[in-house]
This record gives sequence, structure tokens and C-alpha cells, in this order.
Amino acid sequence: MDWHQLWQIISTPDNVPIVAILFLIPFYTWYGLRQALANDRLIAELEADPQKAKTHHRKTQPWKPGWEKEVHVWPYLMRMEFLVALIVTVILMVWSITLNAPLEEPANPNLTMNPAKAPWYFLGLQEMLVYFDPWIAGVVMPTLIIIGLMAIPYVDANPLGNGYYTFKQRRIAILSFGFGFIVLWISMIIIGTFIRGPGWMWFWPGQTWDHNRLVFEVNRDLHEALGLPITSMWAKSIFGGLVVGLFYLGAGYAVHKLMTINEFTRRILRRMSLVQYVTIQFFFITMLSLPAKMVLRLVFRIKYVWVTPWFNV
Amino acid sequence: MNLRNIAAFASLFLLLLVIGCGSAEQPAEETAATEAAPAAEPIDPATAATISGKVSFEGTAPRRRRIRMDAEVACAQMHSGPVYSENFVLNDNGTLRNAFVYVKSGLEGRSFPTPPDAVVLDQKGCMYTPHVVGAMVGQTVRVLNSDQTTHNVHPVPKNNREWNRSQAPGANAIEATFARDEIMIPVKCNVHPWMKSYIGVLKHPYFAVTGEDGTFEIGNLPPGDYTLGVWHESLGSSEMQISVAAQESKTVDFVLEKAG
Amino acid sequence: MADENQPQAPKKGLGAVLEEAKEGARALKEKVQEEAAALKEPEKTQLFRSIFRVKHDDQPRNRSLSVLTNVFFHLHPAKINRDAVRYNYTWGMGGITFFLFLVLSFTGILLMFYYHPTKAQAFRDILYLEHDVPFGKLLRNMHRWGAHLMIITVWLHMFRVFLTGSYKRPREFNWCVGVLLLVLTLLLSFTGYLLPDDQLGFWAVTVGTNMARATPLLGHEGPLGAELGMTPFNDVRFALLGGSIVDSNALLRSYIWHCIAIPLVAFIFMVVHFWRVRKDGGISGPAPVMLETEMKDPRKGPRPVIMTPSGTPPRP
Amino acid sequence: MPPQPNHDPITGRSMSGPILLVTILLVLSTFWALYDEFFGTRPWKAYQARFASKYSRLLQEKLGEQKKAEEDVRNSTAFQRIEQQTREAEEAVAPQVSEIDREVRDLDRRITVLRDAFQIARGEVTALIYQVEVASSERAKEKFRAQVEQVRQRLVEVELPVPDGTTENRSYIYDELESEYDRLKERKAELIAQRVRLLESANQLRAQRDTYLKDNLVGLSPLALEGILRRTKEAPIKIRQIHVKEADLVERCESCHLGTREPLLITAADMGGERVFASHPNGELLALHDPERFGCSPCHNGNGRATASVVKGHGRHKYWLWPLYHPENVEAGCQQCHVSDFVLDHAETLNRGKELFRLRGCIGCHRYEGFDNQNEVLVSVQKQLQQLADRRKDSEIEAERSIQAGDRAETNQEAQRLYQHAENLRVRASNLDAQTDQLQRRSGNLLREIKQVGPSLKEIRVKLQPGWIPVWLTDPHEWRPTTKMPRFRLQDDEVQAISAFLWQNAIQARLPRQPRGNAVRGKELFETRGCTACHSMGEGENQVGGTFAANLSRVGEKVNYDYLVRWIHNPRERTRPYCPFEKRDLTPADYAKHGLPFEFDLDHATCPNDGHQLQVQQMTVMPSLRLTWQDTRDIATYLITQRRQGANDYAAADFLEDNSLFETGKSLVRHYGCAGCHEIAGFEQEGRIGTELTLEGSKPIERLDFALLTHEAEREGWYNHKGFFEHKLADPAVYDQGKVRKPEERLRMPKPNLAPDDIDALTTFLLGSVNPTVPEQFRYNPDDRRKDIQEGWWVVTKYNCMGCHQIRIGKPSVLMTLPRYQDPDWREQLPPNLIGAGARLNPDWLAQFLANPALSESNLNRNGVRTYLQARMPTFNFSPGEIRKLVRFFQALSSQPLPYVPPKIEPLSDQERTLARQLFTHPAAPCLRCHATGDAVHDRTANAPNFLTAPERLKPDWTRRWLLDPARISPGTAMPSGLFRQEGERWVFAGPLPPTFRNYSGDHANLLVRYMLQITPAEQRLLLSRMARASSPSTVGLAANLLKSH
Repeated sequence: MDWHQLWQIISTPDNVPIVAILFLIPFYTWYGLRQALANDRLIAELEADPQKAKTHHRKTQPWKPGWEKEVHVWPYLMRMEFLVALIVTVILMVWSITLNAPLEEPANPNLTMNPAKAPWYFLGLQEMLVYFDPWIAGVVMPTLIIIGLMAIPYVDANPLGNGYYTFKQRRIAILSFGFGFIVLWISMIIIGTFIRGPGWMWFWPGQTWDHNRLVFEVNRDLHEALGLPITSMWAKSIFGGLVVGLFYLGAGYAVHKLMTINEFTRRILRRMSLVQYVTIQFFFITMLSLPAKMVLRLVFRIKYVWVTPWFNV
Repeated sequence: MNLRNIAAFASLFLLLLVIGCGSAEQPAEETAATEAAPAAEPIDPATAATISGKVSFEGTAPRRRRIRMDAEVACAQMHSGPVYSENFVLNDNGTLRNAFVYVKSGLEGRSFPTPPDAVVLDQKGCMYTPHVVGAMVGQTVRVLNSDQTTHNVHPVPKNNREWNRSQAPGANAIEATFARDEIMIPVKCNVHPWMKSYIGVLKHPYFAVTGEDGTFEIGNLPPGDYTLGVWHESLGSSEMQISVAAQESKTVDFVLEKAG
Repeated sequence: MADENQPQAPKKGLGAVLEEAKEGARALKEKVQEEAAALKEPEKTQLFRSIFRVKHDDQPRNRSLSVLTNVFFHLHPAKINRDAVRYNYTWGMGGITFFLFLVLSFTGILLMFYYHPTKAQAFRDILYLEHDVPFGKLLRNMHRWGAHLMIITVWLHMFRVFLTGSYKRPREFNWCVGVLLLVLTLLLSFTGYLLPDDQLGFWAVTVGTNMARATPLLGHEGPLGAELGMTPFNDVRFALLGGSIVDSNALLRSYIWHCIAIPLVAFIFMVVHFWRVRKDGGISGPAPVMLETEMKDPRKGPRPVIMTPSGTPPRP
Repeated sequence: MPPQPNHDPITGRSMSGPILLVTILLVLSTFWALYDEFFGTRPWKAYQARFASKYSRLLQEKLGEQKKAEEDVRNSTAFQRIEQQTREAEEAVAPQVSEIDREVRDLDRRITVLRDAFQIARGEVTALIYQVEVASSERAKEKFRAQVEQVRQRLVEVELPVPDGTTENRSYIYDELESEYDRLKERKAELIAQRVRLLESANQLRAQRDTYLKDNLVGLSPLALEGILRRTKEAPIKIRQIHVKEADLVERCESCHLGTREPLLITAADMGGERVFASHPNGELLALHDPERFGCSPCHNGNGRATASVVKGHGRHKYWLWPLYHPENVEAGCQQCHVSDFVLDHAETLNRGKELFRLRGCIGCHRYEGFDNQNEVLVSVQKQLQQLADRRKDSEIEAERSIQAGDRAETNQEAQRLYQHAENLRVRASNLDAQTDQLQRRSGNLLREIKQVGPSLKEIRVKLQPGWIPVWLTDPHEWRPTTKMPRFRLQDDEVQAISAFLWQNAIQARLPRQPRGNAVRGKELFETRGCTACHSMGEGENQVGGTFAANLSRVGEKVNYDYLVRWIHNPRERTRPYCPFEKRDLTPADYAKHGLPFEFDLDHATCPNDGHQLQVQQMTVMPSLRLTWQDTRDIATYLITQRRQGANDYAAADFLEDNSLFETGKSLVRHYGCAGCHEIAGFEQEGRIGTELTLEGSKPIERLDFALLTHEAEREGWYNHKGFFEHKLADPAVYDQGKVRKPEERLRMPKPNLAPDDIDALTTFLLGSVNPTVPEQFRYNPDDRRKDIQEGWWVVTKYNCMGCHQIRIGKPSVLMTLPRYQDPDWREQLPPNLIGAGARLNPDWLAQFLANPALSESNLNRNGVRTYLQARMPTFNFSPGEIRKLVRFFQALSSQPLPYVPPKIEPLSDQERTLARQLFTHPAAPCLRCHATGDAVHDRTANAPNFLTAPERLKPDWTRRWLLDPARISPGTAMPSGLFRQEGERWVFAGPLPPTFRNYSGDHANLLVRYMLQITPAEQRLLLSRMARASSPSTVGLAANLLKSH
């Protein structure tokens, strides 16, 4: 175990935010879920007791009759904001006093850094480069992420859970967002920071980042991995297209299955328009294609699924 | 930065702890170990000892080298017979002339006054007389030229400063001193390559040169343990441990052999 | 003071003059006392009132007014959901992000005083900041760490908004604005990365912009790019960097994007964002929970066309 | 306040507590930031405070000492005497001076009053005159003129003080006022001048007194010390920085290193062991490189701006590309500017590094800009020759065409123009011929200058014992621990293959059989002829001699006697000449083809086949000592007895003749780059196999391949250039550690034979091999003289001139350090000291001498000048270019201008000649006793050069200085000082003078110089005969002999 190496990664000033994320994300996930579960309990309670539902103030926060439902921003909110601003200032100051912003050698185009890493918040994209060609990982995927994020309010047909934490009422939404944000985005950043060493090779935490490490990897395309005797470009294109199509069909089926997993989700589904449904399907499948490709790449060493003269997937 | 601060704090804490525990062990105070040199202790004539003896030779004597002074007629005329090199002069009694006997060690830390009178080295008949001479550090060495030709006086020391001055006939004597002790400083005359002399320079007056009977005597020596050294131009040097008691007259004989 | 008040009247008797002077002094003293007394209630001074237009005695009305009449506080409504004041709902992430934006603007402007976006000077200026400028190192550190922190808070803000379903009607559009702000935040940080002109920034930006090469159609290495005549000297990466490599032009572009263009755009979007928060009915919660049974199927809208797995046709 | 029912947790709770807490935290962190800003990142403040207290204490101490010392000087009689005189002189003029002072005081008072009045009046007048000048109409001008006149005539009243303290009222018109004012000022000036005159002698005495004090006080005066003390105590705590604007250099090193430039020399011990406060250890160097102009980091590296911490300031942190050099490598910084200086004062480690780089053959594999690049120049010269030939041909063709066109031209004018064009072209072609000739000569010179580190391997068949070769290749360090041959990582089969290839590839020839000589005599010759300046004998403790060339302790085991004789007689002699054009060795058959005898030397150096310059010499720097064959055989016989085991004790090496190994061996020889150092048939044009090292020090650390040791290096703190070089030099295979490689893929660099000091020296050299960061205008830009010195050192070190001669002050020659030459008699046998040789020697003569040190075409077995020396000035066969460089070098070292125009020497009048002859033959002036005359008997005891060489050889100025005090020019010389004494302006002979000199008023030294530099053989014969006459009859015969011999 090379603690020195691990310490080096952790103590790199620019990696401090990532270390912070390692704690902040789980904390806030837990913090949010805790409230969600509390609300869920309340919901269950109210659903079980319709009478109570009529009189209850329907919040987990304490409330007693006579208490004002609304409070003055001045001073009750302002003081909170002031306090938070103060705390942030203190944190930032102490951080800035104790840790110096990195500054390396002057830029030298002739001397490539190894590993040359993007800023940490883009490490997810850089990591994606391992699984997809740059045009997908660097251009298409980010665009889809942005569009997908913006599409969320318009495709989420579930009117529940608006303005309060809940898990029970938004299972699919929360799980899929958690999957995309935490499992894919954040963990890829962490992989990019802690795992990817020189040559963008996979180093387990505690493994020395050896600049001379050589790893034998034969990258095959899917048809080669399957041992299919396909040689012509056309055949490859068609085969790849077929496989991708099949994946879309299969994944689409699975997503559909998910969307109709119980009565509630079926009810939501019924609220959806066709456009909404198709959009959801598209983004879900695309999102799923990343882990699928990761598995193919990391486990089966498959480089491309679909080879065409113009692009490779 | 953090780590440093913590380390500094921790060490401060430890320090306090150590002080608190009362570890009274102070680092041994470094006493200035410079031993004061004993002052010029006057030598009590009542206790002074004397060493005397002779330096003799064993083996077959080498043939003496003849010096040809053809080039310097005036000098040649000053000698009645043939002139021989003085690098090895065996007395009739089998003793050696021109051996330099001196106290080599045992007097460290004492200082001795420099004698006011000069040691004289004469150039006569294109020979240095005496051939071997001793002087104290700082003592004046007067070099005379009694010849009718120009000499140059060229001591070739190792530890002292080298100089080389010409001395015309009738010119004033050259007076020089040597600042450091040295056994022996050869003195040459580049004009007359055969001319050679040796000056032994010491910090103390306990030295002697054997003469025609091959004996030497070193007197007024405070009692103690000494190393006595002897040097001879052709036979090299040798030494001997001796111990003299108060008022003792010790006889020490050296026997030098032909090296090789 | 007394002298000045002495009237320059024709000479009178000394007694009269003295009397008059005493009178004047007394009047002056009274005036001074009066004004000193007034200072004890600063909120009544003209200066104070001109700045703060309302009284600040603790009346509900005044509490509201103090928010409503203040250009900065005005972002807030006068009153707010009592539980929204708690930390546990909003996590304060949006506010922290905005606060960090302000801190970054402030430190950024100070940094701009010392920085020249040229190849010859940029790196030197950073060294200068580090070694020479008073508080320069602190300034740079705060800017750097503030930027990192802002990204984290933006993400957490988004995470929170999602968890509370706050993007739902009527706040769909504001979510979109938020997504754009998120992208802008990332771009702000990214453009700032190059500015020190060190190896770290240089290679990070090189790696980052190399992806642009592969833009479909617009990048010379992207699908169909070459077919459309894209070369390293006319593709989208060239446009980003102002050259085919990361060089002085890229530095200048980066600088201008970082210091002028993106902050400006981000600021505009922020205004919209905050405006929409108010207009969409304030922050979303904590709202009373809704029960499944209370969910009404939309009266209008597309009929479901999807067959449910059970094979039963959707109910009308 | 509205009611708060039931303790509403929101409205009912006060947040003051948390806000207060956080506010306190904020205040604390603000204070922390302030502390960090003012102290945390500014540790130099503490340094400055500490320095001030420690330095003050030191200064106090010194002040006490110096005060006492000054007191001693003041109490000395000499000082008291001057002091007394000063006082007396002052007292003598005191009444007059005080009278003058009084008058000046009175005058001053009056002048002040008058000046005020005059200035007011003048102001008015000038203002009116201005009005006159700018007035538009003549009438207005007239009006103002009248006003001017009026003002001028107005009476000005002044109250003038008079000496008795009262005042008198006077009135003047303007002009009177002005003249009175001027008069008083003049009077004052006069008085002051008078005062100065009166005090002149006193002032002179005072100056004399002060000078005396200064000359007799060692170190700084108490006054100066007090000044420093005051300055130290009052020094504000602030950044001390050097800012060189033009170089954009900011150096704050002195913010902590406060003692660097203090006038008082501070040692670390003075400051309680704090090295940071010590003065710069080399003040002389600092004076040459004024920090105000150069800063610190251009030489020392480090981060001159950073003051936050020691690590930052020294640039020893990650990402700083120029970390401070470690003390053992500090001279690396010199390389920034002094790359071309092979020998640099104050940089002995660096010098050693450069010397090792060349001497140990690093240069054989690694190119380094400026190091022995004759091969490259040769290639470019040959290219130029080709181009010239092409251009010449084109010119000729063009001329021919032009003539033909002229013949056919329509008009005479046109024809003339074309003919003229043709003429011009031909003239140009002739110029090209001149250029070609020069280049041809140059290529010949270059071929002469190319030397190789190792011996030629073409001759091993005639030179070596076969059995020894594989033994040597396996581990040269085992066989000869001091060898410069590095140890290659060879397997046994590789050794065999290489040996076999070299053996089979070598020339097969038969050398003449040589009879044995006298080994005892050979030993004496070996030790006295100068061989030991380069070669050593004896191993380990017993090693005696120079390290420039091989240790010969076991040479008898490996060489053939016949070859050894030839080699010692003339090491440059080749068995076959090499033609670089045909790229092969010529054989007798090549010569026979053209009907030529198989004869090649420097005078017969063109190829019979194609006329190109041949390599006719062995590419060794070893010179010919011009020994007789008998001497040669004696030395060779001595050397052949130097062995530990017999030549036949080596295992038979039958594989040497195994043809199957040839190709393997050949590829191995190419792989290991043997041809970098050795001449090998077929490999003459082989390039260098190693990396170029010119800029190795600026290579990014990532490009230095630490291989599997990267992490170890990082952990152990040697992941830097210094660490890389040191480990590589100690064991070149170190970066193969742990790697699995085929033999041919392994690192090829052989293990050099280096001591730890050598590694430091080479590391220093490599660390300094950087792309200079110093701006152009700050770099060392040597003038012609210094360039000559730079170029000369390359030649001087190439041939190891310093083995025999001392050239630099403080750097003894090898011979000077050998035991034999410690003996006073042998010291006189040392080759001449060449410090100041440029001032001594006529450069034209020197060029001749260097080309032929025997100064004779027929009698080669001698030294040309110092015939009495047993050590022999060898014939190096320098190329004309090298001779030019050497001559310029010596002239430049002594600041002599070139070309040398000998000053006119006034011919001697008859009277002067008579006087000079008398002096020369006077018994008191024994010049000819020591100086050689050419007579064999006399010269047996001579130990100085013949006067006959003087006219051509010596410069008169030097000769005069030499006569007056030779020990100053060459300490330890046999030539005595004190031959002349000063008598007024002139120097006269110090001995008894012949009576004829009584009337001679000239300078005796000058007379002798003039005589000496115009001496002729006839004149010298005359002198000898006179001397003989003056001596006894026995010496007459000697003189007669002398006469006969001439």
C-alpha cells in the first residue's frame, strides 16, 4: 500500500474540493433522504387516517396553532442569511490561508504533463473519453446532459412531491437522478481524480503511480470480440447498427417496465404525452448506454460496438 | 503550513513537558580547551643538564667528489690543494663532520629569546663556510662574500620564503632571518653550482654541528624527556629518545650508516 | 465663536456689549445642546431618513417595509413561509452560491488590477501576486477556492431543488435558467483555469479544448468534420482558442470570457433566476405534503396511448 | 412586538449567540490572515531582527579591537611626529588665519545686506527691461526706457554693519550698488584663497597623517565601523531587493542574507553559526559580478522574488525550474555565461568537470557545443570546397558563353560589355581559387587537429599481445585502476566477438626489429625527459606522475617491444595513411600504382589517388620528444620490464582468428560506439552515439528517464537533475535497475572511472549546461583579448602544456609537484614558468619555436632555448591554427597587443659597446658563467639560455624588468636579484664598477638590455676571449676552445 501516493493525491490543493465532495455529497444525500423519509412517514400516516389529513398542517416541521404561518423576512430570514454568509466567509478565509492555490511551471507546450487532467469538475467528461470517442464524450454527451437536465420539468408528469422532500412519491425520479448525478457524474470525477494515473491508466488507491507502467490491452471491436467473421465496412456498419438498435430496444423495454412497475407509476405514465414518453425513453436509454459501455470496456475490453466509415460508437 | 504549525506547537509542548519534569541535566558546559602556553620559563642553571657525544660512521666511505673550479680562477687560487665536496667529510677518528644534532621534540610550549648576535655564513674560495650552520627562528644570518667574484645567495627552503640575491665582491653583507623552523634549508649559489650550505633553523637554541672531532655538546638543557635528532647531508637523518635528569651530563653517540 | 457673533454695531457701552455677547453665547449653547440631543436618535436625522426610508421600530409593517424598500433586500418578499427560514429545507445553497459569486467578483476585480493577459506577463503576474502584492496570495487563494466551492454549492443546489421537486409547475422555466447558470458557472471556472499560464492550466485547457476538435460537423476530427472542410485552422476549436494551439490569443480570449462576457451573461441570468423565484411564488417550500389520493388526472391533455403491461387499455 | 404564542421556535429564538460566535471566528480568522500576511509569509523580518542584534554585537567587538589598534598606531612615534608637525604648522599660521576669519565674517554680514538690496533693485530693473523688450510701440519702449533709467538713478539706502558691531547708513545708485556688491564678494574670495594657502602645509601634513593611519591600520577604521554599526542599528525592517530593470530581475535574497555584501567579512561562526548571515565567501568574484547589475539568481539559481520561506526562496519546491545550486555544484552557475571558457578563474570544480568531460572521453559519445568539433568543421569545410568547385565551374562556363556572345554581338559596345563580364567572372574565379586554397589548407589543419581520446585500434595487431585484449575489455579498471577507458557491460561472448573483430580488422604489417636498450638508463630518461608530466608509474600509493595519460605500471604485459620503440620515437607515426575521401587506409600498392614511394608525412599528405588531404598522423596528442634511437630503445626497454606477469601468462585467445565472430563483433562495436574514442577501420565516419549534452541541465526533469527509480528518487529526495546526474555517473546502469531487457536494449553507457569529487565536478558541469536565462546584454561578451585567452586554453589543455609549465598563478605544473623536483638541484631543471611569457617573448619567434622547439633543422636531439634542461620541450606538430591560437593566448594573457611591432632599439655607440663589454666580462658580473654559450664544456654547467637567442626572442621591456628583479617574475629562478641598485632615476650595477663607468651617466640596465638584444655570435666570441684573457692561463685554453667551436 503506497500511502505516500495516496497522500500525494489527496493533498494536492486542487483536489481538496473533491475530498470535500466525498463528504458533502453523502452527507447531503443522507440529509435530504432523512427528511424525505420523515415526510413519507407523515404521508403514510395521513393516508391511513384521512380525517387527520384534513386537519393536519402536513409538515414534519413543528407547528402549533397560533404560530404565524409566515414570518417576516427581516429579521428571521435575513439573520440566517447573514449567519451563513459569515460562516462561508470564515471557511473560505481559513481555507485560503492554509492552502495555496496551485501554481506549476510556466506553460510549456513541448512538455506534456502526464497525466494531463482537465479541471476536476470536467473529469467526468475526460473519463468518458475512455468509453466513447471524443465527439460523443466531449460534445454530444455534455450537450445531452444539459438538454436532458433542462427537459426534466417538462417530462416529469408526476405532480406530487412539489416543494417537499419525499421518496415514496417520486421513487423513479429520485433514483434515476441519483444514478445520473451521484453514480455516474460524481463517481466518474472521483475515478478521474483518484484512480486515473499516468497514461490515464487505472491505478487502485494506494497503488503507486508508475510512469513506466505498461499494461497489455488489446482493444477489440464488438464483432471481433464475438469472433464474428465480419470484414467489410458495410457489414460492420450494419452489424453495429443492429446491436445498437437491439440495445435501444432492450433498454427501452426495461425502462418501460420500470415505468409500469406499479399502479402509481402506471398512473403517472398515463398522464404523459407521447413526446414526454419518448423523451424520457431517449434520455434514460442514453444514460444507460454509459454504464453499458463502461462494462464492455472495462470488463470485456471492447472498444467499439458500432464501426462505420464516418463515426464509431 | 498546517503541519509545520502543529509540529512547532508539539515541540513546544514537549519542551515544556521536559522542563516541567525537571530534567536538570544541563549539557556539559564546553570549557575552552585551549591550553595556555606555558610562559617562557627561565631555565634554572642549577638544574640544567648537558648532552654531549659524537656522531660516527659505519660502512665504507664513499669517495669524495672533487670540485673543479677552473671557471673561477680567483677561487681556485685560494685553495692550496685540490678541493673536495663537503657533502661527506669523515674525520680521522671515524666520526662525521657537519652533522647537525638538535633537540627534535620535548621543548614544545617553551619559548626562548632570540640571540642578538648573528650567525655568519661566509663565502670564501667559492665555498660556504661553515658548511652546516644552525640558527634560531628570527636570528640574523649574515652572509659575507670574501671572494673576488660575484656570488648569489639562494636559500631553497620548503617552509620559509625563498629568495635569491646577488652579492658582488666587496658588497655589504646580506642579512636575513628565517621566520619558521626548518631542517634544513639548503643554500645555493647558482653561479657556482658546487657551492652549497645548509642552515638548520630551530625555535630553541639546543643544536650543534659536529666539527673536526665529530663531537657535539648541547648544554643548559632543562631536565626532561627529549627526542634528539641528527641530520647529515648524505646520510639522511636519524633520531633517538633520551631522558635527562637535573644536572646530568649525558653522553649520546649516534652511528650513521650509509643508506642503501 | 463668541467673537464672530459679536455685532459690528457702532460702539456701545462696554456693559451692553458684554451683555449682548453673553446672550449670544447662551443661545449658541442651547442650540448645541439641542442638536446633540438630536444625535441620540440618529434615525430621526435627515441623513438617516434619506437613506433608510422607514422607521425601524419593531413593527410588522416596518419589518416588511425594511425589506420592501431596500434595493438589496428587495429580492426577498416581505414575509416568507415560516419553515423556509430553517436550514434543513433549502440548505442555503442558492444563497451561498450567490454570495460566492459576489466574493468572486470582488476578489476577481482586485486580481484584475495586477494581471495582464499576455504570454510574457501572465505567469510573472501570478508570481508577483504571490510574492509582492499585499494580501495577493490570500486574494488569489480566495478566488481559486471560492470558485471551486461555488461549483460544489451549485451542484448541491441543483441536487436539493431536484429532491424537493421544486422544478415542478410553475417553476419549470426557472429550473432551465438554473441549468444554464450551472453551465455558466462551470465555464467561468474553466476559463479562469488558463489564466495563470502554468502547466496545470495549459494542459487542462488543452485537454478540454481538444474535445472540441471532435465536434461533429464543426471539428476537424469530428464525424463528418473533415468532409465539411474542417481543418485545425478553421474549426470550432480554432474559434475557441483563437489559434490552433493554446497560445497568447487563447489567453486573451480566456481572459475576456472569464472577466467580462460570462460574468455579464451569468449576471443577467441570475437576475432572471431571482426574479422568477419571486414571480413563481417564492421558494417552493417546505410545502404541505400532498397525498397520492389527491392527485388528479389532468382533465385535458393527451390521452395515454401506451398500453400498460397488463394489456388493459388505458382508462379514459 | 406581536405576541409570541407558545414559544415559536422560529420567531422566539434569538440567533445572537451563533452570530456572535461566528463573528468572533471571523475576526479571529481576519487576524490570522493579517498575521499570516505580516509575519507568516514574511519570515525575513525575524531574520533581520536577529541579524541586527548579532551583527551589532560583532561590530561592537571589532570596534573595541580596532579602537585599540588605532590607538597603537596613534601612539607610534612616526604618527606622533607627523601629528606634532601638523600642530606646529597650524600654530604658525594661526594668528593670520583667525584675522582672515574675522574679516570674512564682517564681509559676510555686509554682503548679506547688500545682496538683499541689490536683488530687489535688480528685480525691478529686469522687469522693466522685459517691458521694454515686449512693448509694441516705440513710444512705449521709450517710456519704459525712461523708467529703467529712473530706477537706475534712484538712490538705495542701506544700513551696512561695520566691524565694531554698529551700522552705518549708506546710499548707492544702482550701478554703485552692483559694483560694491561685486567688490565685497571678490574680496571675500581673495581672503579665502589666502586662507587656503596659509593652511596648505598643515593640510598636507594632515593628509599625510591620515594616510599613515590608514596604511598602518589593518581592517576597517573605527570611524567606518561606527558608521556601519549606526546603520545596522537604525536599519528599518524591510525587504532588501536588487532590481535590474533591463533584465526584469528582482532579487530579495539579501532580505535574509544580510551579511552578503557587508564591508566587514562575516563568517558563520561570527554570527553564532548562522550561515545565512555570512558574507559572500569570494569577495573577488563578487567584485567582478556586481550584484547590483547581475543580481544573485543568474549565478546561484533559486527564486529571487520569493520571500515566503527558505524553501520557496531557494526554489527547492516542486515546479520551480531553477532550484538553488548545492554548495558542491555552485560553480554550475558560471556556465550561464562562461560556456566557452575552458579554464575559468574561481571555478576549479567546473574546470575539472570540463577537463574530465574531454579527458575521460565523454565527448567521444556525447556531442557538446564547442567541445572538440573538428570533425564537424571538417565536414562543413569539405562541403564548402565542393560548393566552391561548383561555383568556379559555373563561372568558367558563364565566362566562355559571354565571350562567345560578345563575338557575335551586334555592336562594339555590347561586345565590350560582354567581354568585360567575362573578365570579371574570370577574376572572380581566381578569387575562388584563393578561397579554395585556404580551405584546402584548413582541412589539412583540421586533420592535424583531430585527436582521439583512445589509441587507434587499427594497429593492435602490431601493437598488442593478443591474449591481453579480452582481459582488458572485460574489465579495464581491474587491470589498470586509473585508466580513462570506461567499463562496458559486456558478456563474455561479446568480449570475444569484439576482440575478434578488432583483431581481424586491424592492419597487418611488419615493424623493423629493434635491439634491446639499457633499462636503467631508460628509467632515468623516463623520469627526467618529462614523460612523467603526463604518464605515471607505480600503482596506488606509489603512483608517481601525471594523470593526463596512461599509467604505465603494467605496460610491459601488453605491448610489443618493436611497436613501443616506434611509438616512443614518434607517436604520430602511422603504419598506413588514411584517405578521408576514399574512406580507407592506403596501402603501398596505392603509391606504387602511381610510381611513388610509400612515403607519407606532414609534408607529403596528399592522396596519390585523388589529391585529397590524408590523415598521416596517429590521432594522439602525444608528442615526439625528438629522442635518439638509442634513448628511445632505453626507455622502451625500461617500459617493457614494467609488468606484473609475463605476456605469455595470458590465456591463449584463439577466437581472435575466428572469422565467424567478425560480423557480431562489428555490430557490437557500432552498438557500443567504440569509434567515439578509437580509430577503427571502417568506422572513421561514425557519429556519436550518445545524447547531446549541451543543454542537458535545462532538460525538463520529466525527460530524464529515472525509469523504475522514479518513486524511490522522489521519496529519497533526489528526483532532480543533480540526483539524476550523480546516480548516472556513479553507475550508468542504475536506471536499468529492475528492468528486464535484452542485452542490446540495455543502457549502453559504460561505467566511467570516477572518484566522488569527479562526479561532483561533472555534475556541476552538466547542471550548468543550460539554455541561458540571463538576457543577452548581461552575458559575458569577451573582447578580443579575452577571446584569445578562451581559445588558447582549449589548446593548452588539449596538449597538457600545464603538465610541464606553470601558466596560471597558483596552479603548479605536474612536474612541480613530483618528488624528484622537490630537490633544490632538480628544481632548477623545471621547464620554464610561462606566467607572463607573452610579455617576454616575441610572438613571431614563439610561433617558430612552437613549430620547431629544437630551433634547428639538423640537430633535433636538444632543446632550442634551454639546452641545459633534461626535460625536453617536445614537438607537438601543432597545426598553424593551433600555433596561432597559442601565440595569441600567451600574448593576451600578458595583455600584449598583436601584431607585435618590436620597439626600435637604439644602436650602441662605440663607447657604450665598450662599457657593456666591460660589464659583461667583469668578474663581478658573472652573466656568462651561467648562461649557455654553445660551448659543450662550458654548457655542461650552464643553467640559463644562450644570449644569442635573445635578440629574436625577448622583448626589451621585459628584459629590463627581468634584470632588475627576476624573482618577481619567476619566483625561485636561478637568476639572482639585486644585480642593480637604484641611484636617483637610474639603475646602476650593484658590484664594483670598472673605472671607465665613472663618466657614464646612462642607465646600466638599459645599456645591458640594448647590448644583449643586439648581440651577435661574433660579439659573443669576443666576450669569451676577453674573459679568458682576464682569467688564468688555464682558462685561455678553454676560451680558445670556445672560439674554435663557433
